[in-house]
Amino acid sequence: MVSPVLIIAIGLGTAFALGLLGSTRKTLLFGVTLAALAAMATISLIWLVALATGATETAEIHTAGVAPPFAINLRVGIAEAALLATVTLTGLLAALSLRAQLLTLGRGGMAVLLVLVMAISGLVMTRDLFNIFVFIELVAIATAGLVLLSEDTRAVCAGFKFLVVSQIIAILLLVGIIFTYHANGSLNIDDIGATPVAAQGAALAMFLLLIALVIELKPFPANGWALDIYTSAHPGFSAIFSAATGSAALFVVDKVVAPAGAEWLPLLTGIGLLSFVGSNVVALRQDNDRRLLGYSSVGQLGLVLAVIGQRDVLGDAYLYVAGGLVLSHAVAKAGLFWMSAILRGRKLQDWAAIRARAPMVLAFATFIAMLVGLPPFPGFYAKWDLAQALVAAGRLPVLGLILLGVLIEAAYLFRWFGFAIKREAPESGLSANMVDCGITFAAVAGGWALGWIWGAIPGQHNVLATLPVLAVVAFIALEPLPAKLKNVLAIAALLGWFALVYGDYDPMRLIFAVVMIPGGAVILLASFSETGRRIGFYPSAMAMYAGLALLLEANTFFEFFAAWEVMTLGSYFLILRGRMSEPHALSYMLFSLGGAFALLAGFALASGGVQPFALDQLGTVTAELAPWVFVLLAIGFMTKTAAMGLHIWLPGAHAEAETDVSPMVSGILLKAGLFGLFVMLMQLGRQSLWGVDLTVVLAWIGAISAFLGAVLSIFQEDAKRLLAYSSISQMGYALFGVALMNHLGWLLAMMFVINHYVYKSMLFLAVGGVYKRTHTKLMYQMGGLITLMPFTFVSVLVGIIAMSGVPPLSGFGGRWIFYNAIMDADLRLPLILIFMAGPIGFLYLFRLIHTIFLGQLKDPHRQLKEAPFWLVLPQMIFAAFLIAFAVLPGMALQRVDGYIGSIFGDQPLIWQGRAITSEFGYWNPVAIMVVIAVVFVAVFLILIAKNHDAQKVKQFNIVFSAERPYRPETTHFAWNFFAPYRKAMGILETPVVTSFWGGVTDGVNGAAEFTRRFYTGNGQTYAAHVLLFVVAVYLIAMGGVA
Amino acid sequence: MIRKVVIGLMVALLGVAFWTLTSGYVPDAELNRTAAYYAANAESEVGAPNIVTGIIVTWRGLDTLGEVTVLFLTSAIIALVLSQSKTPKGASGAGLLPSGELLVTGARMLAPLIALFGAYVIMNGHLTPGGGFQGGAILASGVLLSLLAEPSRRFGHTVIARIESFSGTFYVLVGLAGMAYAGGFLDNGILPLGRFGTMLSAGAIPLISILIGLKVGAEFSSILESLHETEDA
Amino acid sequence: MAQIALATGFVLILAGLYGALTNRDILRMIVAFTIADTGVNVVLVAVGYMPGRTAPILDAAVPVAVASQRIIDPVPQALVLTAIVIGLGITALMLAYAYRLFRLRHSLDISNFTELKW
Amino acid sequence: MSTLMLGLGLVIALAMVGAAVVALVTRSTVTAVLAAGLVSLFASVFFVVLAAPDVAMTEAAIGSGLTTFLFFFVMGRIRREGEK
Repeated sequence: MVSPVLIIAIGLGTAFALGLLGSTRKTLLFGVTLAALAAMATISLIWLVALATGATETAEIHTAGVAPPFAINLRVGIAEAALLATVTLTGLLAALSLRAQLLTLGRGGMAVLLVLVMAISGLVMTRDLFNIFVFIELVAIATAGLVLLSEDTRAVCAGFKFLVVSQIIAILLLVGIIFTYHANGSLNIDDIGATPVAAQGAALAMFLLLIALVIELKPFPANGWALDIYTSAHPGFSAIFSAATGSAALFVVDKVVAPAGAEWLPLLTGIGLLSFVGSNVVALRQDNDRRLLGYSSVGQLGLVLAVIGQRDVLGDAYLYVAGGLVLSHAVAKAGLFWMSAILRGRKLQDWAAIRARAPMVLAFATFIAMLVGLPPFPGFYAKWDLAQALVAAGRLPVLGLILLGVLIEAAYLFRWFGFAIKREAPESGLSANMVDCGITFAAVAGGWALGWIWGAIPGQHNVLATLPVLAVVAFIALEPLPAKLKNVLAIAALLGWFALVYGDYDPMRLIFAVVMIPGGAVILLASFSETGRRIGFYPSAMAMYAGLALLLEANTFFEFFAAWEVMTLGSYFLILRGRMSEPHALSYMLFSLGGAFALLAGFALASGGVQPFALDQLGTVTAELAPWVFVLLAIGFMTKTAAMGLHIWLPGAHAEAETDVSPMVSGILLKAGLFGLFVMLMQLGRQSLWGVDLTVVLAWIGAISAFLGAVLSIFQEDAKRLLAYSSISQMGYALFGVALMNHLGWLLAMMFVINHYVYKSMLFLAVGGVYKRTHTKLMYQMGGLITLMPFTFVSVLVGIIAMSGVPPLSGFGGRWIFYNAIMDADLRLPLILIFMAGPIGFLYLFRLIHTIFLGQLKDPHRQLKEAPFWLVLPQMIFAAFLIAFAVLPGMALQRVDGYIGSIFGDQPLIWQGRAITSEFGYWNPVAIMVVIAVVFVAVFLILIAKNHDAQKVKQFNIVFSAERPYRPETTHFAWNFFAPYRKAMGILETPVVTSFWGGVTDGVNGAAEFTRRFYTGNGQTYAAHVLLFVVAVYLIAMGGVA
Repeated sequence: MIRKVVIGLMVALLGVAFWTLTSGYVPDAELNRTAAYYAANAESEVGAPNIVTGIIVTWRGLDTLGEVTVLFLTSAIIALVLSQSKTPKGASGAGLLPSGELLVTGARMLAPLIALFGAYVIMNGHLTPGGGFQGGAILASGVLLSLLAEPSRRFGHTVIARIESFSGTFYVLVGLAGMAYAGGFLDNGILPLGRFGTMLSAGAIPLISILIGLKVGAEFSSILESLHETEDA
Repeated sequence: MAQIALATGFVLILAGLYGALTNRDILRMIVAFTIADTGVNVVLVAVGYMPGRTAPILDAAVPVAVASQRIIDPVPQALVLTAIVIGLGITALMLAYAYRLFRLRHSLDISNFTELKW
Repeated sequence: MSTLMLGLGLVIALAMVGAAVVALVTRSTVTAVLAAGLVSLFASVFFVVLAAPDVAMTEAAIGSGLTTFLFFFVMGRIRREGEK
């Protein structure tokens, strides 16, 4: 094994020796520089591999042939080796990124870069306090030098501001070091830790030392100086500044705080949390990409600092958590900075230029997912373990603040991603070349590799190693294939997976599985209507299905949560594909993440830090915690089912999605929330908090959702929006059923799982088909399509009959069970709401068929054809199924009924032949079908007989009698169709919830705008901020520590 | 004004912290364990009577290597900073001292003496106060003097750069030799310790001192020249 | 003695910091920082000082055998040497920056260099 | 420790603080630089008193000597630049 000292020696020796090579042969100089960096990286990697595989022990390297504390010593353990590898590799890639500048400036610039990488490596390895100071100064000076490589003249100002603050740090650091030395008689970190100190002033000295090191981490708000560097420096260098310097500075804090003692940890936690949340809030208002990355970097450093503050409770998981966060941050941030070198524009919107290049989009998505901590990246595993440890230690506020910070960070990162996908791409916004792209993709590869490694560590569940997720990766690789071929493969994959697993499921899971997996395959039939390659669709869709598949497979909390996040990520990308869906996809993501965090907290609370924790142990939670677990999980699941109050993401997300995506996210994805509720209630049962039965609360929320969803739906002019609101209403029914906590209620909910999937998918496909032909979703622009699109008409007709719950279709079965269920329950008041939702539902459904298919055909639509075959086919399958299900509900429900019976220990329904009997009456679907069919045929015949009495009317024979109408839509009789009801029910339409969430958004943005005024740009003011920060922390800390 | 008051207040609060340190400060009665070790082993381990030199060259040699690197960085960066901007033509120098005949002659006479003195300080660094830094600074002041005296005369950039690179590289190599032939990186034991208290003793310390002196002198000279130069660098 | 030196050093540090944060002229800021640096050096040396002892140089007057009773702590002195040189490096760098900034705007007022903000 | 040494230390300390105050309050930058150099010079004397001859040599050569000249060189450059 080569000695790690060689990393320092090679870096330094090469930097010095460059002068011997002459200054004219710049290519040679650059080659030597790269070779040296590569050698340093190789040594680091050799050590990393050796330490990770256990081939070697942690190395203690003595200099001067004397043991510490009398001479400086270095250490290389697994953490050091990982950081060294990060630092040197970042340096190597950054040198490539900076190649143009380095070649222009010659050996000076290259030497500075080499020394910088050497110094950061030294900072990682050294165990001596004063040596830390020397390396910090080297890093600071080299930073001030490399900042000048930027073409941006503002970088000069930034460099000076940086130097001013470096001076202050140096002063504090030196005073701290010398008094620590005085108190301990040693400069060696381990030695200081080993000897107990009683000397006066030791705590204060330690404070000065720590605060100086913390300021190196650019804590909010004393960090204006660092942000200017991010903004103005060359991105190749910013990558080092963020990824390498930042990580090393964190490690130094970690090193020093170990001997300093646990009493300093709360202080670090506080500073870290303030920095994390504060920086992220300010970042919300940024529109310069690099400055935004700067704020994000600063925030991430704060997060890890807060994690360092938790080392006392993290125990063995400390390295895993902190390392996962640090490496995710380093790789993602370096990658994003290198990407920004490829982009010409500096506005966030200018990143739309990457849209034309699918690999770039993949890279961007990878980096963002890494930063936010989504699977399969290390940050995700780290977040999970961190949450477990924090909850186990009772540090809920810390967890809460961290999750809040992550949510805010997700807000601006995903908004940015939305810009990249949806905004207008600037002309020639990319200056892509092989090298810059290569560097970026090296970071992408690093990110995925880290994801694999973090999952593969013993005791973890490797998300990447599961079959569904591997399928997603395969679909990423298959992107160049034509869409039709990929569609065949996707359907095959879904059906194959179902064939593999269906035997293992209990009847309830099986129902969900059928809806989600083969159900998804049926909807995918509609995707055959798409042509071209449809880049991005299949990986996203398969990620969503993979998440759903894994959700059903999940046995432990972790598996469940990982599946949940995979599903969320995939569905976000799917929704974002819609033409106008940018804001809606963002709000979907934020609500989903917020809900997921509620789940995370709930799971952590339930398991109390014990891992792995099986899902069916949920029932063993202590009575004290159970209601809180119930609340958190319920909130998480209800965000997915879009219960009233948490619903505002749904209408836009579902309505603006693509034709074949709407049924997926509506018909299938919403069921994931229901599945979660089932799992939860099955284990936890009824819980009450402060004397309130929580299931009753759920029932109320369900009833209100059912009612208000329906009310909002009737006033929609956009057909897809109408269906979206209807989904809220329908999920409300299901939620109500589940919350009844009795046999029939659950059966009702199961019925809704099936029914809602079928008719909502069908209706969305039908409306999507109409949209494809008419290019509008606004109902008042349509009419009379019945003759042109008869198949679509049939499916809408069948759909609304099924949905409105009138006989003979399966919706009636739902109603029938439903009425039985509520007779069993003792909730009378929400019943009224639920009852009223029924007729209101009929109002909006009526509009759907009446406005689109009946009435006058519009002029632009005269040449329309039926919807494409591939859109009609699944609709016909659904229609056939609905009729069959109406006749024979037993085929699916009887087994579930038995299963639910085994849970509740009763059997209120008696299945006899074709008829079902309850204590309140009986239902014979076949008989009803026959009766209805007879009545229908009779009425139909009468109508045909009287048809000759009807008179044809020209379309515009009355409307244009006077002047030209100012707003053309007002001339359509169906516009604002339910205006009379508005008078009565308009008050229910007041967007209270939307205003509330809007207020939250405005408030946070206002805070961001206010806070960022703090950054005046004056270097002296920034220095004053630093001093103010030190003094403020001093006053706080001396109150707590000394 | 408010700004000054606020900053004054903050500085005063920091002063309170410092006051705590001062008022609670008790000088050690005995050398602490680190210092005691150095005192006891200066002869046997590094062979240098000047313990400070022994510490900076050997025991804390990594610091010193870093410190030399700080100067190297600074001079490289200053050259970069100034090479990006063209210097105006015109009178040069600080303009404080007239570069008269007397000064020129004096400088020419003094320069060798200063160089000799610098060499002495460097070579005796392990015996008496002084060493590589101090000697290097003295060497640089010789360069400074001749810059002041003869602003138009320019030292060969290449010569300084060569000295700078050579001494730096060699320093690192000596350090590596310590790893190969003695106890570790920068161990001075690669050469025999010799007789305690003589010029050629203390192992590689004199050698390293020379390298440090050359390096520091070259870096300082190059910084001074960069900042002083009248023409474009 | 050590207390005097400590107090002096701290006063210099505080004075330097105050000057650096209130003086808007960039050159004067740098001057103030050099004063603060000097203060730090004084503090460092003061911490190693022990009354009634001699410099850490072994010679006829201070043989090795009694060295640990006679000399003061050499470590802070070694640190200060390093700190002084590093301080000079940073000062030189700041001066070079000051020159660049002056070329940029023909001004040395720090409040004129604020186009990067928010 | 002799009272003489203590007195000497006190005088040097006061001189340093005095020079520092001059450096901070004076209007002329040249004076400020010279005063700062003086602070360093006094410091190096102080180091001798504190039994740190190595440090004293370094402070004198680097802190008060070279640094001061660096200032003057840069100020000269800036002045010429300003005259342009």
